[in-house]
Amino acid sequence: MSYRYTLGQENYLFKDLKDLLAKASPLRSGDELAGIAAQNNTQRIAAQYALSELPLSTFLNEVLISVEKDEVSRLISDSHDKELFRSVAHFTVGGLRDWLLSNEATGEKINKMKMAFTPEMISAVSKLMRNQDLISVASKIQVISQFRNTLGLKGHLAIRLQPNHPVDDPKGILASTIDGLLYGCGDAVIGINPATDSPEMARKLLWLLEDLRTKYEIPTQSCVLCHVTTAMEIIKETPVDLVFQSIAGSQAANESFGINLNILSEAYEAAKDLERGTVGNQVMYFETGQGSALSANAHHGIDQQTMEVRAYAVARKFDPFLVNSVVGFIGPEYLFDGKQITRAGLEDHFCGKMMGLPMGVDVCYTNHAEADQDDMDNLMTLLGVAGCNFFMGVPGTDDIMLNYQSTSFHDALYLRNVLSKRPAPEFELWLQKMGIIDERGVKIDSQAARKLLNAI
Amino acid sequence: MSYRYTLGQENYLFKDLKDLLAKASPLRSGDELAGIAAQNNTQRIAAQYALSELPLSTFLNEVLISVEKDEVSRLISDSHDKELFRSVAHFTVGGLRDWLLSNEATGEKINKMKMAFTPEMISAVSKLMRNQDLISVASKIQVISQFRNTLGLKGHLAIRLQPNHPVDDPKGILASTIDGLLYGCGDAVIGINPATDSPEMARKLLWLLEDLRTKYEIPTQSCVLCHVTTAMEIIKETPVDLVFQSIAGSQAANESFGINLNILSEAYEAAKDLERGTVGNQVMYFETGQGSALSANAHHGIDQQTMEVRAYAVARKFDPFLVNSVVGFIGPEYLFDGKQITRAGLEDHFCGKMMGLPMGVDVCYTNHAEADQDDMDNLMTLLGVAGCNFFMGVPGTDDIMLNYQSTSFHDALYLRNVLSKRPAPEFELWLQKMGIIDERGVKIDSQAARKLLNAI
Amino acid sequence: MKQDLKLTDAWRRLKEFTNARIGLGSIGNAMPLEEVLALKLAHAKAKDAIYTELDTEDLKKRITEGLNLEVFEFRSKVKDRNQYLVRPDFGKRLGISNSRQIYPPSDILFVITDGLSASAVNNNALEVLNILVPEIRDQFTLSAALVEQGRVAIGDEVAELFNAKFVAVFIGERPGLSSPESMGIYTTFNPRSGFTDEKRNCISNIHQNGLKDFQAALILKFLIIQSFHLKMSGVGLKVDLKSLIS
Amino acid sequence: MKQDLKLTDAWRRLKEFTNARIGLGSIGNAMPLEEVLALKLAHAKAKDAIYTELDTEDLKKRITEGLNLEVFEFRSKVKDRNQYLVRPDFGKRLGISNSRQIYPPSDILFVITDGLSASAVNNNALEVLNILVPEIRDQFTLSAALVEQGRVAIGDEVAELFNAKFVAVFIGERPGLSSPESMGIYTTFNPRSGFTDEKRNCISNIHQNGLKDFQAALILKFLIIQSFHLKMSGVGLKVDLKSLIS
Ligand code: B12
Ligand code: B12
Repeated sequence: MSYRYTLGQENYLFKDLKDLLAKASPLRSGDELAGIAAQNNTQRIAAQYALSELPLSTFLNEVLISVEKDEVSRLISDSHDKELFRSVAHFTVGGLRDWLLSNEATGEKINKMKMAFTPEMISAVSKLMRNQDLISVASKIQVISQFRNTLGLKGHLAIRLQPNHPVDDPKGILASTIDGLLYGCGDAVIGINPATDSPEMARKLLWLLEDLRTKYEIPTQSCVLCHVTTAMEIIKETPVDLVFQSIAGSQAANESFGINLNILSEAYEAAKDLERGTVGNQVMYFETGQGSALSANAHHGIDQQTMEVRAYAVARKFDPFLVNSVVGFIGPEYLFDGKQITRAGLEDHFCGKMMGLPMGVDVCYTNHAEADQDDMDNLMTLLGVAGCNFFMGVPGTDDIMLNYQSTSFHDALYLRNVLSKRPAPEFELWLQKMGIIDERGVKIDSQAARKLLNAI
Repeated sequence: MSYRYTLGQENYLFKDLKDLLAKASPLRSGDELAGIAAQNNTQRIAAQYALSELPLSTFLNEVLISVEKDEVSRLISDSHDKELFRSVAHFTVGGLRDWLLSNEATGEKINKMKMAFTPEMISAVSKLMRNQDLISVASKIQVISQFRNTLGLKGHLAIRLQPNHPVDDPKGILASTIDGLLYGCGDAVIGINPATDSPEMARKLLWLLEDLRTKYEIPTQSCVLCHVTTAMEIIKETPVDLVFQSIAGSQAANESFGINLNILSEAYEAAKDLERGTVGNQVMYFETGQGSALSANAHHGIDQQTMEVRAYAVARKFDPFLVNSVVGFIGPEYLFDGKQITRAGLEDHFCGKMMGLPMGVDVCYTNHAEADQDDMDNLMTLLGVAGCNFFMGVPGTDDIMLNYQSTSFHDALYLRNVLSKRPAPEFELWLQKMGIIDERGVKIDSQAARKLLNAI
Repeated sequence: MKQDLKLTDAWRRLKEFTNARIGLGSIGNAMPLEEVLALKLAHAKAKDAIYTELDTEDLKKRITEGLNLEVFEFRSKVKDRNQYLVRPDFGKRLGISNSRQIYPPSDILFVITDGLSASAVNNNALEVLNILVPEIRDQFTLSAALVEQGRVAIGDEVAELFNAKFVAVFIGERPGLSSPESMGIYTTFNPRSGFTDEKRNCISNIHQNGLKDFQAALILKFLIIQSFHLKMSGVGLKVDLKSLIS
Repeated sequence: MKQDLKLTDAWRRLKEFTNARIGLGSIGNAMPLEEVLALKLAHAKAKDAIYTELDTEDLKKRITEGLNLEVFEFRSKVKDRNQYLVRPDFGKRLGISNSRQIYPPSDILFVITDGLSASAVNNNALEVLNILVPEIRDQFTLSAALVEQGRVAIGDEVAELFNAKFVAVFIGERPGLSSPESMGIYTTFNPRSGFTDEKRNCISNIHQNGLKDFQAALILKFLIIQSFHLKMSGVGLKVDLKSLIS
């Protein structure tokens, strides 16, 4: 179905719902690359007006990718709670935006409604929201997840410790891990991206982390971010806490990642069966990021942010412990500069929280994008205010294997300090016990903490 | 004196201290317009390295504008506390940056040192700081000012209500004022920019505000932002709370504004003598903004941010109640886009607080700049975290007389909510008494509050 | 579930008194979406206003035929709009090709220049001049100049060519969301290149919902008379509204 | 007043084990300034690496003379670096002028392309090939191609021209702050235009402080043997490090 809107003297025509969503999206290079972005600002505004007047039910009647061709569409359709939807069925997209910002819409209420919304509805409403709206609403929603500790509580902020090394040298990785722990990082997960995707290496690194964790009784979880099929190969004889996988918003895009829903299901069941969690047993760790579907030519003419939220539907199915939008990770072809990265980061976090996911954001940029540390300082602070569950902790912001800049151990100190946030409660106790921080959360340099230096 | 720095294979030469400061400045269009910006990023970094190694005393030995030619330089030199300086004399600019970020440097300590620093030292150190550094340090420093209420307390955030009208229509101004009060705005000041700079109009508007304020016993202050000489003409027979003036960082720039230090002194004394304050008697309201000196060709080859901090030295002399950097006000020739406006806003706020001033920031942009509401949402949130004393409150962000977009009454609600900030304490009590907000600070629509609607 | 936008009629009534965006209502702590979208649209339109152009043909015709004044055309050193935005220094200076001709000495020069909104002067400049010129043409010799891509200060340089004792620059103010066509008039007595703004007076916000043409003409006449009388302009000269109105 | 940067020697010793930026110390909650400046400088340099160019003359010479392989030159549809950054689709496709010639059918094609850091392949590609080629040239027919402004996927299209059964793309990875010259090798069995990445294997981080040339050659050889053996590449094929090392 096509959509029309008249703005002043001008008539605007949008071919179909995809087109309307794409044209209503804030400017970003990936949609331009796909040839679907608005041609100018006035067209964009017209699309936003038109979108604001659409009833939410439109998204049930007009699917973006047919359920025959795409298992993600099938998943979205099957998991949609039609009963629950009734209570929001009277909303237009614009009406939903207004309701979300109202005092009536508490975080709890929004969270309860999560299965009434499809990813497309959530993507649509985010396009009508200013950055402050994205922050306001997200900050109301609390999504808690548990494995060996508890993430997502208001007033808390967790960090994934990311101690990568270009040849996966165990001592190198351990050195970075210890450094990070001494900054209070690692409560979200200690997660290594292995340079080689070999089962043997994954096994070795998992044992490395397991030994450290058990020796010092660290209430956290570990992960080696190999391909899910690699993790499956070793899951029997190796201490796998969380299973990782990159996911995207269409079947074809997931296939380009070498996965499908079945593979993920198997991995999910296998990991859950290990019952390695203590306070909870949420076992999946997913990463996403705008642009990956287009990159695999698997975007079906849909704007990259809508594709991103569809990926969250995949994540949601497997009750993840962590979902991380690696927002500036790929490069300028999808998010050109600091402004686009910032906007996308706030959108992803908002949309993820709306979907009911324990969202973290990898606040980052590559050296071929137009961005710098100042942009990252801004975005991490904004996301902190928005209540983001976790950020990355990379030594000195420089990931020497993945070749990009993310938030550093120091950034974690900065954020927790200016926003008065604390680590995950179980982990905080451990940090205090180890003499790494004092009761006010201030990093101290105690004799006790130095013990950790001997772990290498 | 010239400065050299070798970075890798490359030798860099900086003609003099001005040149070094200009080249070390983060990119902005105004310095490019002046022809003094760094030619590329590497030159900029070399300048920052060189600057970081300069002893603070350099700034005492090499003046940027000679005291013979410039009364602002004279003021800076005369007001510098040589005794106090001794305790920081051993710092390089880089050392000062590190000290400011250290746990040892509490807000109180930094504040006590304020007269040891010249504007040039503070400008220099800010150039070495990332956005997060500017936020971190500023958030430590509390600068309190008082007239009929108390501004600047931690956990509080005040708003200047700005009810401008293109022909100064009293009813129009009153309507905007009432609207703003009902959003909890107006604790910093109710301040009107008059479209005409006539003494008669200023008088009329001041009485308008005085009648409203006394009738409803509003614990706040009013101001008509006419030229200081106009205020002086009417100060005898008119209820002048605060005296306003735009100021800049050199004598010549101030002359282009039709003022000098003498005129300001007279106004200051005259306004103080009225003793209209209740909890305090700080009577001056200054506005500044990067670029105004260059605009009057009165920048002496100095970068615009250093000129801005020199303006703060002028402000500091008159113990102001409010200092406001109108950061994106002039246009793209000085701050091209959202990124430059954001950086400048954070710098100005930091530098002002370092100087000991009760800083507010007019988070704003003009329609000829490359910026939009998203950029403003970001900057206001960041400055909120940094502890900015006050923002503007303009109906619907649109100043229909000054033709630019600033923060709105709604933005005030947003900020106070996501950052858990409250209005000035005296004003907060009044808002509660009037039934405008409840004890949690939430805006309510009470019968009592509607009384205010009858004020028109 | 219903949104909590509540706005009493009494509150909405405030809107009668001003075009300011008041009485918008609020949703939680936010503006209602319709207001946010309206703002975005106004932003896009205001940006368009910057790229409007001086209607020189029409202005020339109306000045020569309607007012019977000689008109001269100039252009600043600015090469295009995007340069205009970042090089105010160029907008303050005449382009080279301009300074050849001989210009008639005049007491008062009216300079009409696009500034940041050409449509502002296209729509308002002549309206003011039509009222003013008949009232002062007996006392003063008058000329008019059209300047493309000009800033306020360019009036000084143009005035020097005419040996003018007084210059009034009609210029498009930066476009606002609610007033993309607002004109300002800046006046200078004894104008000289390099003058800064303390030497000028300003009449601002001349547009449909702002200062009316006749009011602007009234104030401009006041500034002319006073400037010639006191032999100065700028901060020392205040507009005496009372005497103007009575 | 003294800054509170405290770093025990024990802590500093951690740095022995990795090039990661650890043991930096902290000042309050911040990085010491020297580290912030070092980061900025590294950022400027990494950005420079993106604009380095493929040293085609040198590479050609070393491949033909040193390895005695035929080399063919190609260029993607990308017109310049700035376009490269925003049009990966163009970087995956050959420019028109390329498809004329006749190319020798080959079992294995080595594609060397700039990617995001030409200097990465300038410095590392031949080092790997010098070790590998002598070991496999008896079993397989080999050719080499240089591609300017290429992405990984362009290897498929080039390989089709050679009817190659296996392609190994040597490409400059995006430059990192600490490794602006890092090379990746992406291998595909039975390459066809339009293939996506699940069909490929990857050897990454080949540079001075990363994977050594001989290690990369070892893994590449493993991938070649296994791909021809299993008739596939991609996620189904895992690198068996144990068998490699022993
Ligand atoms: C960017 C990137 C991605 C992006 C790619 C999208 C894009 N448009 O660029 C995203 C985020 C989608 C991604 C996903 C994955 N990646 Co990746 N990625 C990288 C990274 C950081 C840079 C690559 C680069 O610079 N390429 C050079 C440019 C010029 O070429 P390009 O044509 O533009 O880029 C193509 C390739 O990079 C390719 N690609 C990216 N990752 C991978 C991984 C594999 C196994 C393959 C075959 C291809 C591939 O995708 C791009 C588009 O076709 C490298 C690390 C590094 N230092 O190189 C890791 C890296 C290559 N990725 C890796 C992995 C494991 C993955 C995943 C398999 C993770 C997972 N468990 O799902 C997925 C799936 C990959 C797939 N099959 O599609 C590993 C590979 C390990 C190995 N030796 O096999 C690396 C080395 C990082 C790591 N150690 O974790 N990745
Ligand atoms: C931008 C601006 C400024 C900028 C000017 C710098 C710059 N480079 O643009 C700054 C912030 C420095 C400024 C300062 C002041 N301004 Co002012 N300013 C404006 C504004 C918002 C827009 C002007 C515009 O669009 N010009 C058009 C462009 C195309 O021309 P331009 O050549 O680029 O701009 C020149 C003029 O705008 C001039 N200018 C700016 N303000 C003033 C004020 C006066 C009295 C004069 C003579 C000239 C002048 O400075 C610019 C550079 O030469 C107007 C409001 C409006 N709606 O127009 C108020 C406005 C013109 N300013 C006003 C005032 C009162 C002042 C101050 C006197 C305030 C004070 N108490 O100190 C000062 C000092 C002015 C001076 N003598 O230099 C009043 C004038 C009232 C009146 N009728 O006399 C206005 C109408 C706003 C208001 N109501 O408060 N201003």
